[in-house]
Formats: sequence, structure tokens, C-alpha cells
Amino acid sequence: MAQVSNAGEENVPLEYKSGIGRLNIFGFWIFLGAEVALFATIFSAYFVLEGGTAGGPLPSDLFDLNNTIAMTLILLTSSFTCGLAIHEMRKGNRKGMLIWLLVTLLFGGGFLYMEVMEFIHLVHEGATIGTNAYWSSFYVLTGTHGLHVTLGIGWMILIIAEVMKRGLTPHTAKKVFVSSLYWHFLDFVWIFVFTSVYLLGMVK
Amino acid sequence: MEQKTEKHSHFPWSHVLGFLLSIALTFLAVWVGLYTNLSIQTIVALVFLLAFIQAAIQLFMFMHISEGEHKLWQIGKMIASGLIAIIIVVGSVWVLTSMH
Amino acid sequence: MFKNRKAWLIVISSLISLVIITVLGVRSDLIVLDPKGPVGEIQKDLIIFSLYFMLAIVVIIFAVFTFVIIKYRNRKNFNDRDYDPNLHGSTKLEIIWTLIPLLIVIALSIPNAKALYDLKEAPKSTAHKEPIVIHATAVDWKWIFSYPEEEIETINYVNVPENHPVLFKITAADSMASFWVPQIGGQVYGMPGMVNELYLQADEVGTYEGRNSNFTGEGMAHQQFDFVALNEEEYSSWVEETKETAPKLTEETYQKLMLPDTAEQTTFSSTHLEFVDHGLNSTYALKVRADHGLIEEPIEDREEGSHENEHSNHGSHAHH
Amino acid sequence: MFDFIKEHLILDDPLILGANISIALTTIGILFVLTYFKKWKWLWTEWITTVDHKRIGIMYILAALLMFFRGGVDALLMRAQLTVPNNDFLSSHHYNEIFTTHGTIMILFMAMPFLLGLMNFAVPLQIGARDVAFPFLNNLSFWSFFSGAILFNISFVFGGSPDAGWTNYAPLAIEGSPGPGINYYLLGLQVSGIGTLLTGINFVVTIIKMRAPGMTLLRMPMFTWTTLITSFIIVFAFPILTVTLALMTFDRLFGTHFFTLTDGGNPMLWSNMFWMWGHPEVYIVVLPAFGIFSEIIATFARKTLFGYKTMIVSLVVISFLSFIVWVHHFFTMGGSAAVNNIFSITTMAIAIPTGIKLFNWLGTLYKSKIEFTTPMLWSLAFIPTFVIGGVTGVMLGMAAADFQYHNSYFLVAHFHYTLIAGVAFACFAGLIYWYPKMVGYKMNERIGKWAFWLFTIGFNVCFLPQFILGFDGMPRRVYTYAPEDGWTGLNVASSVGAAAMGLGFVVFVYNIYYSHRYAIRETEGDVWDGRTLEWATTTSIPPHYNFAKIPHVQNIDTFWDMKQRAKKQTKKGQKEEGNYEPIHMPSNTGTAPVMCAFFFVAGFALVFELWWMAILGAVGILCCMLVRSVRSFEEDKGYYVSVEEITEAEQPFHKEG
Ligand code: HEA
Ligand code: HEA
Ligand SMILES: [Cu+2]
Repeated sequence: MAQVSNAGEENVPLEYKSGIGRLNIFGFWIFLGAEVALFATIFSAYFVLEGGTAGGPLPSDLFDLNNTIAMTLILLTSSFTCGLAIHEMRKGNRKGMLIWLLVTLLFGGGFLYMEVMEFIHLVHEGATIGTNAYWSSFYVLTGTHGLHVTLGIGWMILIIAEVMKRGLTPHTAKKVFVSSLYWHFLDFVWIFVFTSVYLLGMVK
Repeated sequence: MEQKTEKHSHFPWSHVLGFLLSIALTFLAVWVGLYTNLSIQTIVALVFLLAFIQAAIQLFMFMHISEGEHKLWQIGKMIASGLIAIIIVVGSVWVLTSMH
Repeated sequence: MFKNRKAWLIVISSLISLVIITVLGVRSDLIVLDPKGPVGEIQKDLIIFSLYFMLAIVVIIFAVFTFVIIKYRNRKNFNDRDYDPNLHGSTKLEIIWTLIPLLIVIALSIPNAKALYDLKEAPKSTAHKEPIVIHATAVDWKWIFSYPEEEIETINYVNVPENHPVLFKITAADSMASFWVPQIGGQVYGMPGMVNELYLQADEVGTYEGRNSNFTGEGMAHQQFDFVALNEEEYSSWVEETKETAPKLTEETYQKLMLPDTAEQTTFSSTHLEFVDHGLNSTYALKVRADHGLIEEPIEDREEGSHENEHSNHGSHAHH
Repeated sequence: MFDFIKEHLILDDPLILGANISIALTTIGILFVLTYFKKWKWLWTEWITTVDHKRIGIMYILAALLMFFRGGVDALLMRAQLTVPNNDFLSSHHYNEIFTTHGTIMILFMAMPFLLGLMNFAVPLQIGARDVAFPFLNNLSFWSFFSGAILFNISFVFGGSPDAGWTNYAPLAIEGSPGPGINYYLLGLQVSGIGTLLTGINFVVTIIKMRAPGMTLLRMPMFTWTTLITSFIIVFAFPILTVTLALMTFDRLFGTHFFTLTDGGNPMLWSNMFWMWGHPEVYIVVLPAFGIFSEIIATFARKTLFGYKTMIVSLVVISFLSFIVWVHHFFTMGGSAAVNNIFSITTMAIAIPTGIKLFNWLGTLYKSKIEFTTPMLWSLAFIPTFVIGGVTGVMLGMAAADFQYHNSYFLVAHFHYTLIAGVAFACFAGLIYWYPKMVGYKMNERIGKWAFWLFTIGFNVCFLPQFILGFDGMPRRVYTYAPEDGWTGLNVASSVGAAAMGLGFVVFVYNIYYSHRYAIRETEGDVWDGRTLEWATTTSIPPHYNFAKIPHVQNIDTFWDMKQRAKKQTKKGQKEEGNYEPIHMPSNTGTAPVMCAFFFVAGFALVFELWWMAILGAVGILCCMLVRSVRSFEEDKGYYVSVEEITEAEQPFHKEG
């Protein structure tokens, strides 16, 4: 709002230049707090229902180490490239930023593709969302994450379009920055999905 | 408001470092989980420790959580979120497994 | 209207009559406060113990409250020396009213913790006697009691010997119910696929009201049973007699009981534990209902065989 | 389609048929009046699409009053049924639907929106801001709350209400309740929950980032503090509810196995997750109430709040503890002694910070100069009554004793003593207190006092006997009892009290009408001799931009402080002439209400598993989001209020000043 005055200092990154920008970025952090609680709740369901595998295939039989590591690395890399995009943005390099964002999108798409393929494979093996409590919570946990990735991709496409049209302004920079926060957060969540679902799923 | 971004405008050191660390931690976790003979409790504790470190890397090196005019609120908020998350997960499991 | 005395009189007299109504309402035989067994006794003692603290707190707060609102009400001859608009706190007082509640909480926690652990075990006074085991199963909307040793099953009433510990193994066939005999002891939930243990003991011969106190749908208000304490001889002869005269419980009869409805008090000389243990099998009643067309979707039997599912009890449902 | 409607419209019950007809007639009546007086455009531009926090606040409060009426009628029906034993006024089925909707509506669609309304109205004014941080989201929040509420409420005439209690425990709510009722519960709460979450985020950002210059954290009014802390609890607790509801929705619609009896599901997980949200929820409603009482007590005691800092510390402690006590709602589920013991201790520990607050209120009254206005009466009545609710809560918190109280009327009495004495009293008090700010005149004090005494005495007559019923073993949620149980006398008393409460509520509402007709209009902003910034606006109803000039804050109780200082300097205070600058304000939004209409469509479709309609709703929602983000391409910057307009709006000041 108007009363949040502009901070005029030169070395302030673009996305923090407007009052609205600062509000939105801060608001987004608060929103991420809510997201943490959301995922934590799904995780709690997952852990509680972990033993409910009766009547269906066991996760340790179906998970494939190489596949999950590949997915993890892809998402990690996309988080990295997304960070590079912000780095370029802060240098004022619009083109560099756009390129890195596109790379991020590509990796994101790749991740989604692998996840969908994995789901198809699992369903073929007889592990569907209705098989038992374990698989229900598996699909809801990974699916919620996947849905977030999908939304993130859609959102970034919109923002890229906007930057192409109007260039880098405090307004667009803020949007890019916020969407990058979102993207890193997806990786943040994935670390825990990877650890508790796949890695420990294979250990047990 | 202090922004420390312009300092490393030439090469994104912190990003590269964070990236490499993340990869290393991921493989370390896989190694601990699948290629050691530790007890299951130790494994669980270790891999979650690694996961939390990696999460912190995301927050500080990628997400610039320590920037902005209210960075303390931001950091406090995320710490509180982590605490709530642990309460939710550990609490639920503890409570529900204690039922006969 | 509210400026004059009369209005205040009305208000105060109604408040006083309220107290009188309530006090009159407190009959001496409020069942929770008139327990007939050691378990209820522990709980009553705890309740009374806490009640003293609470009454003290309430009295103190009411007194201070009345004092301040009468003394500091703005009125014609208000003494301005009593008025200190900038009084913003007092560290000493604040420490006091943090510490005293803290002490009270500690004082309440200790007997509570002790009671919690005591209640998990058989009553101490009769520790030398081997507890009788009775399975209590809630089905919409009736209680089924099985005596595995004696091979007796009763519906909507349970006979126990007086002065003898009874270990109830509580479960349910469908909804989550709560097993409660207020005059004998506090409640615990029964849940399909899970067994909760509850020790109870009656010290006096008599019939006590028991019920399901947890909401389970339309017939819940009527899901009651008689908890009958007999003296030892009467109890033994009841066991003997029932074994001889009561009919056997067939699975067919039992399946009728699985349908949601109330039931009459009945007695059998064999138990349902021979064909199902609801503590392990959470879907038995659902299947029966599906067979009767009461549930739209049939409960699938999985290829691997339903029995395997039932016994691969996952962590939290583990049976003791 | 027609068959579908015929199948689900409930026509066989005279009570509901009557309700059907009266709802239909009222709707037609409202539509007619709007059309006749050509008010549609006004309604759309001034209210539906508004982003003005004050108007959104008022809409919340209106909706909440309506829901209070609905929930209250439910309560009276229940009391009518329970007055005598073996009564057949209501069938078991109806009774079950009614207590379920009563509990759900009172907590989620009455208490929550009432408080959110008061927060919306007062907090930006209290911190000297022009609006909340995200005005668009604020409008969206209101409408998603509203469409959730409507969705929940139509269950009663169309398809049947939920009937598994407001706690909606599995397996009853999954295997035991096949109709659409539970779906209504799940989706109604889901849709309105989104709104609440957004409000939480909005207020955290507003309060942290938009305070007037000089208002440090330790100069914030207490209501602002409680709003801030409540918002944090909302941000952490509501996602839990979102997930919990979603998982059961999946169980019911898509065949998953989270809470089912079959295939490894765990019904206790529902109770666990529900209360992980549910317990913080009761503090979400009571903390703002505490804030309201703090403001009112300080104002009419004419004294600064006692122990301001410890009030804040205790708030923070309560908010943290509220997340680690949830198990006290199911001590009887068979957890180990260790679990029950730990949760008993955390539960009872909440008495300590709450006690600090209580004693601080008493401290505020000490050496004060009390004026018994109606808002003050409600606030004073809160103190002793809430203590009864609180200490009985501590008794419930002792797990070993709770085995005897659980599911009994002792519990029912406890939570009405906290919810009504804590929350409902605060709603009444807050509404009367800020009423002159909202509409420009006070509510009539004499009628207000009648309402107050009827309601509070009725309240005690209704619920005090219920503690004793609990000791006598009367379980909750039973639609009837037998004469032999010996519960008749106290139930009669309780019903008489409920009737008095109903009367009190009616008098309260009548007062709104009466005051609208006859009250003297206020001419300036400070009608109660207030202490905080909302009273510092020059006109009695603040202009839509709130403050022509953002005030500078130098102290707690800023406005009081300003007045004291002004008194010292000159009698009149300095006159601040002109020098206004154009004010930037956000523009209205039509997107949010439309989007929420689609929420409603999607929710309704899911209730009846009408997939085509659900997809339609989802597409609609997505389109609205798209429109919104394309709009923000244009950098919708709102508009400026011109200096002339401001000078005009600030007129009364010049007349008076
Ligand atoms: C606004 C709502 C509200 C509030 C504020 C509270 C406050 C408290 N509640 Fe209550 N509660 C509910 C609403 C609320 N509750 C509802 C709706 C339910 C039932 C839901 C359902 O099942 O449908 C419920 C149920 C409920 C239960 C579950 C019982 C059961 O199901 O068997 C318990 C058990 O521990 C409990 C405890 C407490 C405690 C310890 C407090 C404490 O916060 C109270 C603290 C306050 C005081 C203690 C008074 C002031 C303090 C002093 C004067 C200091 C000195 C005092 C002492 C040292 C004791 N509540
Ligand atoms: C903020 C929350 C709130 C509020 C304000 C109230 C207000 C009231 N509540 Fe309730 N109540 C709950 C929250 C609340 N309640 C909850 C959460 C439950 C648990 C539900 C569950 O078990 O799932 C519950 C349950 C509950 C029960 C227990 C039901 C049972 O277990 O079987 C009872 C019984 O007496 C009751 C009574 C009342 C009464 C008499 C009021 C009174 O204050 C109401 C005052 C009356 C009015 C405001 C009506 C005014 C209107 C008129 C006078 C018009 C009359 C016109 C016609 C009849 C056409 N409530
Ligand atoms: Cu609680």
C-alpha cells in the first residue's frame, strides 16, 4: 500500500524496490509457513499409515533407487537453475534470467514426466490409490507435491510471458522472485519426501 | 534493511556451493540408508538429520531467507513452522502408536 | 430502569435463586460422586481433590471481582484519590499470580499421574484374586459380553461377582463406542480392530447402569446395559446354570446382531469369539451388512484372502 | 436434473417444509426489494466487490448474526426436545442433525466470522493503516467463507444435514453415514477454511508491515496483539484442517483408505488430526475475544491495561501450548499412561498464562473508575463466568478424572462456559463497542442492558445445571432419556435458561433496529473517550481511506495520550488545517465474488458427486485466477482520492474543531 514508502537505496534488489513487492514477498513467507504445516500433516498421515500395506504390493518391492535418485537430482538442479535466474535478475540481466527460468521449467517438466511414469508403473503393479492405506497416503503425499510442481510450472509460464511483454520492473521482478521462492520450496519438500518415502521405504 | 546480494554479483558462489552440498548430502543419505549396517533407528535419525541440513541449505543459500526488512520474522516463522511440523508428525506417531 | 435499586435487586435475587436451584439440584446421590468400586473411588477422590482447588480459585476471583467493581465504580461521590489511571503493572504481583497457579498445577498433576498409572492395573485391594476376563463388544446399538473362560455370552447385561477384579477387553464391531459404567468407574473407547483394557470392580451387590457414551448414530441413546454385581455364590450358580440352560450362539444368530438395531437382554452358552474377534477383524460387521444389502458397496474380499489382512495388524492396531 | 432436485429436496418433514417455504419467501422478498428500489448496482459496487476492510468487516458480522440465529434456533430445538424425558418432539435422526449443525455453525460460521469481522473492522484502524495488506485477498476471504457457509446451510433443506457431530468422527462419518450430509460438512468447511487461512496470512502481514510510524510492537493495542497471535495460529492450524477434510473427502469420494475400517485405514487418525486443528481452533476464537475485553475494560475503567507486557508473553505462551494439548480430547481412546500424563500436564499448564491474563484484568479494574456501559457489562460478566469455564477445563484436563467427565454434560457445560462467556460475550461487547464507528450512532443502552441481563442470567440458568447433570452421568448427544434417570428437573431449568437466552438475543437484535430508527447520530469520532487510534478519526464513521493523515504514534494508548497532551497545551487542541495529499487506494474487485461462486458450484457438485459440474466449477475457478493474474499485468494500481474529496470528507472536524 501507499504508505509503505519506497526504499530508495541503490543496492536494493529490484524485487524489494516497491512497497507492494516487499509486502508480497513477506506475505509469501507467511504462506510458506502454512504450506509447511500442510505438508507436515500429510506426512503425519503417511507415517501413521505406513504399516497399512495389507492386500497390496510392498513399497520396498516397487521402488527403484535409480529412478528416485534421478528425480531428486533433476529437482535439485532445477532449484539451482532457478537460483541462477534470480542471480541474473539481480544483475539486471533479463535475457540470462529468462534462459535460466526456461531451463528450470524444462527440469520441472522432466520431473513431472518421471513422476507420472512412476505412477503409471505402480498402478500396473497393482498399487493404486484405493489399494490400501499405505498406497493412499503415498499417492496423496507425492501427488500433492506433484500438484504443487504443476502449479509452479503454470505460474512460471505466466510470469515469463509477463516479463517478455513488459520487461524487468519492480513489479515483475517481485513476481519472479516469489515464484522462485515457491520453486525452491518444492525442492525443500521433496527432500523430505525422498528421505521418508523412498529412502526409508527401501531401507525397511 | 541490509542486502548482501550485490557483493557476489559476478559469480553465484553461494548457489553453486549449495548445489554441490545438496548433491553430496543426497548421496550421503543414500549411502547411510542402503549401504551401511547401522540399526534402523540410527539410520532414521541420520537421514533426517541430513534432510534438515539440506533443507536449511535451500532456505539460506537459495531462498535468501535472511533478506528483507523483516528477516527475523521470516526466520522465526520458518523455525516455528519446523517446530510445528515436528510436533505434528512426531506427536501423531507417538500418540497413535501408544494405543493398544 | 437499571439506574435504580430495584433493578439491581431483581438481578441479585435471580442470581441467588440460581444458586439455590443448583444446590437443590445437587442430590447426594450424583452417581459419579457415589462410586461403588475402587476404580470409581480413585476417580471420585481425584475429582473432589481438584474441586476444592477450583472452588478456592473461584471464590477468590469472585471476591476480588466484587470488591473492585463495587469500590471503583464511577459514582457521584467517587473519591479521586482511589483513581490511578497510569498504574500499569506490578512485577511483584505478577510473579505471585504466576507462581501460585504453577504450584496448583503441580499439585494437581501428581495425584493425576499416580491415578493414571494405578488405573492401568488391577485394583490393589483384591490383587490376590485372579481377574475375570470379559470381552465387551459394542455393536450398533447394543453391548455384547463374552466370558471366554466360562463360555458364556450375554447381550446388554453383564454379571460379575462382587469384590472381584474384572478385566474388560473392550472393542467394537462398527462405530467407535465408549464403555461407561459411571458408578463403577470411568470410560474407555472400543474401536473395531483394537482392544482396550479396563479393570473394574464392584464392591457392593447391585445393578448399575452402563452405557455407550460415545455418539454412534440413531440408536446411541438406547445403547445401555445393566452391570449386575452378584455375590460370589450367586455368581457361580448363575455361571453353572447358564452353561446348562442357555442356548448356543450360532453364527447365524450372531450375524443378525451385527445389523444396526437395539436388542433385548439375551444369554448364550457359547461365545462369538469362536468365529470372530472384532479386536482383530475390523470389517466383520460391515461384511454382514453388505450381505444384507444395507451397505451399497460390498466389502471386497481380497485375493490374498481376507484372513491374512486381518492378522497382519499394522503398528497401531496391534493386539495385546 | 428435475428428478435430482425432487429426490433431494426434503419435503416430508413439517418443520423443514416450513423452513423451506420461509427461506423461499425471504429470498423472493429480498430479490423483490432489491429490484424495486433499484439497489442491485449499489449492492454490487458498494458491498459485494468492496475491498474496504470496514465494509468487509460489517459483512462478516451480518453473516455471523444470521448464523447465530440459525445456530440458536437449533439450540432451542434441542433444549425443547430435552426438557422432558421420553419426548418425541424431534426424532433421533433430526436431533443428531441439529446438534451437528449447531456445533459446526456456532464455532465455524458464527464465532469465527464474528471475530474476523471485528478484526477486519478495527485492526487496520487501530494500527493507523489505510487498509489491510492484501485488500483483494480480503474480499476473496469473505466470499469464500460465505459460500462455504451457504453450502453448509443448504444441506438442511436439500439432501439432509450432516449427523455425525461437529467432530465428525470416523468410522461413523464414513461407513456409518452414507447420505450427502457429511459431504456437505467436508466441503462447506473446506471452502470457508480457505478464506480463513487467507485472512490469517493477510493479518500477519498487515500487522507486521503496515503499522503507523512510531507504533512499535510494544505500543500495539491489545486487540491488535491478539489478532496477530491468532493469525499465526490460523496460519499453522488451518492447513491441518484442510488436509484432514481433504483426506476424508477422498475416502468418501475416491475410495482411499485413510480413516476407513477396511484395508489398513485408521479411524483414530481422524480424531488425532481433527483435534490437532480443533484445539488450536478454540484458542483462535478465544484469543481475539481476550483482546476485545482488554480494550473495553481499559477504556471504561479509564485506566491503562495492567501488565501489558505479561499480557503479551502469556498470549505467546498460550498460542504455543495450544498446539501441544490436543490429546486431551481423547484421553479415553486407550493411550498409554505416559501419553495421557504428558498431555494432562501441558493442558493444565494453559491455566497459568490464562490466569495471568485474568488477574491482569482484575488489576486493571483496581484503582480505576468504572463506567457500566453495555460493552463494559458484557466484559465484566465475562470475568467470573469464564473462570468457571476455565477451571472446569482444568478438571477435564486431569486425564484420570476425565474418564468420568468425558462425553457427559459436564463437558457440554465446560465448553459453553468458555465459548459463550468467552467468545459470544466478546462478540456482543465488541459489536456494541465499535458500533458507533460502523454506523455513526450508539446502540440504545437501556435496551442493551435488558438484552445483557436476559442473556447472562439465562446463560447461567441454562448451563450451570449441566455440570451437575454431568456428575449424574448424563451423556451428551443423546436425543432423549428416561424418567428413572432423574435428570428431568435440571433439564427443565436448563431449557428455561435457554429460552431466556433466546429472548436476550431477540432483544439484542431488536436493539439494532430500534437504534437505527431512534438513536442520536454522533458527530465526532471519539464517542467513548477511547484510548486507541480507531477513535482518532475525525468523523464518527471513518472515511474509506481511514486517516487523512497517518498519525504518529508515541505511546501505548496513543490516542488517550494525544488527548492528555492536547489538554495540557490548549483546551481545544491544535487544529490541523488542510495540507492533505492525495491518497492512494485499491480498486474494487469483481473477480473474487465470482470465483467464490465457482467455489460454491464445485463444492456443491462434489457433495452430490456430479462430476461434470465439479469440472465446470474447477474451470471457473482457474479462469478467475487467470483473469486475476492477467489483470495484474496491467499493474492495477488502484486510484487516488483527491485532496478536495478528502477535505470534504473531513468536514465535521472543522465544524466542531
Ligand atoms: C473458547 C473455547 C475454549 C476454551 C478457552 C477452552 C479452555 C480450556 N479447555 Fe476446553 N473445550 C472447548 C472449548 C474451550 N476450552 C470445547 C468446544 C470442547 C469440546 C469439544 C467437543 O468435544 O465437542 C472442549 C473440551 C475440553 C476438553 C476435553 C474433554 C473431553 O472431551 O473429555 C478438555 C480436557 O482437558 C478441555 C480443557 C480445557 C482447558 C484446560 C482450558 C484452559 O484453557 C482454561 C484456562 C483458564 C482457566 C484455568 C481460568 C483462569 C485461570 C486462573 C484463574 C488461574 C488459576 C487456575 C488454576 C491454577 C486452575 N476442554
Ligand atoms: C460458540 C459456540 C456455541 C454457542 C454460542 C452455543 C449456544 C448454545 N448452545 Fe451449544 N454447542 C456448541 C457451541 C455453541 N453453543 C458446540 C460446539 C456443541 C457440540 C455439538 C456436538 O456435540 O457436535 C454444542 C452443543 C450443545 C448442546 C448439547 C447437545 C447434545 O450433546 O446433545 C446443548 C444442549 O443444551 C446446547 C445448547 C446451547 C444453547 C441453549 C445455546 C444458546 O446460547 C443459544 C441462544 C439462542 C439463540 C441465540 C436463539 C435466538 C432465536 C430465537 C429466540 C428465535 C426463536 C424462533 C424460533 C424457534 C422459530 N449446545
Ligand atoms: Cu481442547
